[in-house]
Amino acid sequence: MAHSLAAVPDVMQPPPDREFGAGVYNEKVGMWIFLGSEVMFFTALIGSYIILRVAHPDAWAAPGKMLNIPVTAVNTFLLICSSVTMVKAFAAIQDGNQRLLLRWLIATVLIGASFVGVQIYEYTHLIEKGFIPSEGLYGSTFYTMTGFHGFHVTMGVLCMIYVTWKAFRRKYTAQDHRGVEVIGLYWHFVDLVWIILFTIVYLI
Amino acid sequence: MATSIPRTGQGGGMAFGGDAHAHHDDRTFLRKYIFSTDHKIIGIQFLLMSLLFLLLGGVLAMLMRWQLGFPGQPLPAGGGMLPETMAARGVILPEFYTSLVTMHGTFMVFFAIMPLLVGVFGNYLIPLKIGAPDMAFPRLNMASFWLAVPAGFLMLSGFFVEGGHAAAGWTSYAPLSANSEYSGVDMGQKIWCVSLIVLGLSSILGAVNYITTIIQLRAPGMHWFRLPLSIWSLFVTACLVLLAMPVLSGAIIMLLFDQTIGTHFFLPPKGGQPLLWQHLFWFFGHPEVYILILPAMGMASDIIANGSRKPIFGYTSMVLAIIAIGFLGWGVWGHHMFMSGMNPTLGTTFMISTLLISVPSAIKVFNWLGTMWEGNITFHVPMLHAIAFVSMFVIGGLSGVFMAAAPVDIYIHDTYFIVAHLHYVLFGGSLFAIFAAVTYWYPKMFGKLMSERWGKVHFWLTFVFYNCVFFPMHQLGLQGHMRRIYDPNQYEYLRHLQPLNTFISISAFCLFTAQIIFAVNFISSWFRGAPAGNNPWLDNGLEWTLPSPPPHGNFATVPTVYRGPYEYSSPLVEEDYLPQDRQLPPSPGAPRAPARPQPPLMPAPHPSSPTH
Amino acid sequence: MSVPSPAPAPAPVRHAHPNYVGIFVGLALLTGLELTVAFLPWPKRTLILMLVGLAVWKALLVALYFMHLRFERPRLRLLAVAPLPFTVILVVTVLMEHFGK
Amino acid sequence: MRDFLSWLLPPGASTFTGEIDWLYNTILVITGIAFVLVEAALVVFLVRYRRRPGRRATYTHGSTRAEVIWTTVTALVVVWIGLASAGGWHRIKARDAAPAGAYPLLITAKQFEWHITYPGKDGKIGTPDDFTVRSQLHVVVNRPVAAVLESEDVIHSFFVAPWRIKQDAVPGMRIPVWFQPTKVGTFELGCAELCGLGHYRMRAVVTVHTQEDYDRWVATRAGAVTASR
Ligand code: HEA
Ligand code: HEA
Ligand code: CUA
Ligand SMILES: [Cu+2]
Repeated sequence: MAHSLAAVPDVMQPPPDREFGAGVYNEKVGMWIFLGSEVMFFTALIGSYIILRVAHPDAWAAPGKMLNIPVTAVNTFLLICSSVTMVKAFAAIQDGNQRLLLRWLIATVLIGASFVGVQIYEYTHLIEKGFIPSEGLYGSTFYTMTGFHGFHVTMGVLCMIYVTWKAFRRKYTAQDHRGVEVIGLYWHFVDLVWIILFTIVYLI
Repeated sequence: MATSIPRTGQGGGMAFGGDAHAHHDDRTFLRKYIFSTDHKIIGIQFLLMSLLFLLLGGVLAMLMRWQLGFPGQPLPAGGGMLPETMAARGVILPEFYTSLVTMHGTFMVFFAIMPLLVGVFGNYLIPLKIGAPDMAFPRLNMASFWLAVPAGFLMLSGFFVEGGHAAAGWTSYAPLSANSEYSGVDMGQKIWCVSLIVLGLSSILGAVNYITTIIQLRAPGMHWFRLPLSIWSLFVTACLVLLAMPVLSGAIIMLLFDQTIGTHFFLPPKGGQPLLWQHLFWFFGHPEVYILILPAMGMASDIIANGSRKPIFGYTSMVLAIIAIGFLGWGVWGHHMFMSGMNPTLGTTFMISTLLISVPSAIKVFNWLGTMWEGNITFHVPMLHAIAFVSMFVIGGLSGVFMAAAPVDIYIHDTYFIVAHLHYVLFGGSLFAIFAAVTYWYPKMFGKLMSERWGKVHFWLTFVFYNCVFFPMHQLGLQGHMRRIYDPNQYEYLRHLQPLNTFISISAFCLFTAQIIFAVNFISSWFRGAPAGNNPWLDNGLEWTLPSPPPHGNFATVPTVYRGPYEYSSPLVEEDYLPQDRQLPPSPGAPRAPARPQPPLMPAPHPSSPTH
Repeated sequence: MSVPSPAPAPAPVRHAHPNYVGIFVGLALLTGLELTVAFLPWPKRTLILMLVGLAVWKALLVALYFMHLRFERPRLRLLAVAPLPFTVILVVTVLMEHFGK
Repeated sequence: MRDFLSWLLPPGASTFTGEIDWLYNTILVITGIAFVLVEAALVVFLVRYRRRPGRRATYTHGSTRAEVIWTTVTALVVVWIGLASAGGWHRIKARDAAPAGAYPLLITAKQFEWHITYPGKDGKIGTPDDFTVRSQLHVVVNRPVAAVLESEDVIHSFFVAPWRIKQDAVPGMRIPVWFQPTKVGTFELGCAELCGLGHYRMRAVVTVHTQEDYDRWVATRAGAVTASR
């Protein structure tokens, strides 16, 4: 009988007894769709930045004049590292290696957290320098964009801690590691946003 | 018959997941009715919430209408209850009036019509109509509702804070909204922002859920082009919400920062741009107005086909029209900014795109007419409202064409002509469709029939008084009567319009009173309505094959779909409807059995993970 | 009648993963390149073009490999890129305010 | 009471009247026809095809021919409306639309009043003999005026109904607006953009003079110069 099969569906595949949808399991579709809305959110922030900057080019200091490039370069590097550790974790659990998964996840959490730490350090120094949100367009856009990116990283770290906890309790297997893949997508997206931000905010 | 265990994403890594059990349900009252993950309960929860806010929006409108109809006169009742900051000795104050306008618009758009269309029917109809056990992410769904409620009450709280509620219009134009020194409103303005950010999050979670569900959980045989138009429109609407809402959130966050931590996004002194706010707001705002009409169009289509006992006319073009509106809707926002000082050349392009967008709407209108043509029209209450929807939307749409022509908009922009337009599309369009939809699916939701007689009384009173209220507003606008003014008599050239304003107000009070009939009918039918049975309207949709109200988990066995939802008066059967899941004996000309899910699930052409 | 469900997925066998470390090195190098380019004494315009180019390159690497879009079905890729046109519409149109005088 | 239920625009008093009213009337006719056709068809169908015992609806899924027809017709009509509007829009609103030698004015809006700065004798804004008047707009009949709109606080909107002109005044922007009155008399200038609790009373008196009594008015004003800005 069909239902004996349906009873143990391959959860990493589209729902079995349904029309063929996106061809992957629901959580993955959902995350990609959610990322769509995230794209639009950052478009509002980054777009406003571009528009304001084009209108008032002189309101921005030259690269390195105000912002501390070396520190953020390190931070960028950190985020890239966390991305690769994340994807390594995913690869590990694809092979059903739970211990490796746990290790890579912990690494990701730590690196992600340190990114936030560095950003807080950067903020405090900038504020000491008198570079504050109310300083002008420069400050307004800078803190809003990087701040909300940092907020996303923080959220990511929190979810990641939850996933790590589940990994620690051996909830993920080669057959079902949806949580790992889905949080990974989010994490890489946040990394991707930073890649854009780093260029347009710090280097241009 | 294979019973399938509904497997809508059992506990993913994140907050996703949650499992619906089709077998007997043993949930506590709290999990069943309050923190339920059942899309049907959540839909009904949304219904009650948004009807309450609709009522509130109506009350605010009545207060406005009193001031406009009887300027400077103390409120006939309850005026004493209002604090001095709102009404001095019962006479509404200018600052309170601006809050009234703002909050009337805000509540109606964000907390009444939007949740009514998307929250209620998105939730209730999608899984039932596509043959799914529940939403793809039931717990996310619950979260979305329990974010909307606090947002609503937060917005409500604004009335009771120091300095009164937000008073910069529902469009909250900066700098008025950005700097409390200009508006005299501080806390209220911030509450407006925070509340809408929360609501935005709620709607986005909802949209993710709807889109995923429609893509992933369609029952076998429910191809894209067998989906009911209500589902199609809800799908496109969800996409609009998904992409438009975050832009509003982003803009509002910047506005909030301008108000609180002194940023300069929209404040000119240090280079901020008031027009940037308008661009961001309307980039969200125009898709938003289509969010407010598309589901209405879709559900009206379902009901008109049913009422006419005839297949919908031009199903494919209806679908394409929905999609076209969904896309074009992103390229027209500038038509709200013709007078804003925006680059005039930009104005020309926006004018053309705006005019073009009326074509898909035209297609829909004509197809509705085509559906009724040579039909066998039953005038049940939902059908009456659906017909009113068509005729009133046409008026609203056509008045839109006047403003789309930029030179004419020079004159009518920000006059009551706009107010007339927006009420013809939002009340005459959306709200009539909502009345239609509520009365249509009420039996399914509560298992009881609403009173047809009182339904008809409510319909006719609403229809007549509605036109008495909003049609003359066109004339007001043509005489140059501006929007959002507390007392038109300040202007000599508007004084002679006072009688018309008074007439409008009196009609408005009657209109409001007529709504009490609906409220009473709605509530009393819940208790002493006649049992509905499975399929009171003899409809083809999958939801009507279920008992009313449907059990938790909906379908005991996954239904198989053999045809589109509009097979009324089909020659294949002697009764005049043919449910989507009825299998006919293979006779010549009979629609063939559904194709098996294609392409075959396993093995996937591309493995969905980098394994090869 | 019911649509036959697929057989349960075969237990995953050992398989090659894309060279993630390679991608990582690539990203790091590109970042280094950006850092040097940013301070070259060239006209601002060319710098911006180069930097944006590099950023897009890195973004693509992340999307295609780390988010493994490269291995997904076309329909999922479509889902992923769907919002992009709208971002362009918004930014470009509003920029017209300043250019299209 | 008379012009209550009229569908026509009230009498105009500027050179824009012709263009805008013509366009308005044309659209009124077009949409009027569309409206009558649609609603009439609706009513006829509702009556003719109402449910009657023994009747059965015709089973049809539509007609491509009909759809193509009404789609193209509508498309053509709206595109035509667009083309018909584009010219006028440009003539009225284009940044450089004001005719050469138009009389300059500076109109500054602030909560909740209009400050109009006049060029004085030399006919130039920004010279010492400018003078600013509160909530009074004086212009010469049949003489084009090229005003610049400014705002000191929030967005306001310059609206003179009989002139068919409306333009927002945005803080941080200097927006050109031009018009040419064709009728002598007094009118009202209103604010059409919500600008705060005093929005409803942000009005000014508009006086359209003949050239000579405008000069007379300027003379009386030029004596008592109210400090300009
Ligand atoms: C449900 C919401 C909804 C809908 C569907 C629409 C639909 C349309 N709207 Fe409307 N609009 C609003 C809600 C809506 N609007 C709101 C709330 C505002 C005010 C915002 C504020 O400032 O507060 C507004 C304001 C508004 C403006 C700005 C006015 C101003 O502020 O100066 C404009 C200008 O172009 C406009 C145009 C249109 C057009 C062209 C359509 C078209 O989509 C209409 C298309 C439909 C038809 C044309 C009718 C059917 C067609 C036929 C019967 C065929 C024959 C037709 C022809 C030959 C033309 N609308
Ligand atoms: C869908 C949206 C919607 C709806 C339904 C309405 C309904 C009404 N509006 Fe609306 N209005 C707007 C949206 C809406 N409005 C918007 C967006 C604006 C612009 C705001 C701005 O300028 O910023 C506006 C502005 C506006 C103005 C202009 C104010 C000004 O510019 O100064 C006026 C003036 O008369 C007005 C009047 C009315 C009236 C009399 C109603 C009447 O129809 C109200 C009748 C009463 C009801 C519809 C409630 C009935 C209740 C139920 C049916 C619930 C039953 C209850 C239970 C079962 C529990 N509105
Ligand atoms: Cu100034 Cu309204
Ligand atoms: Cu619009």
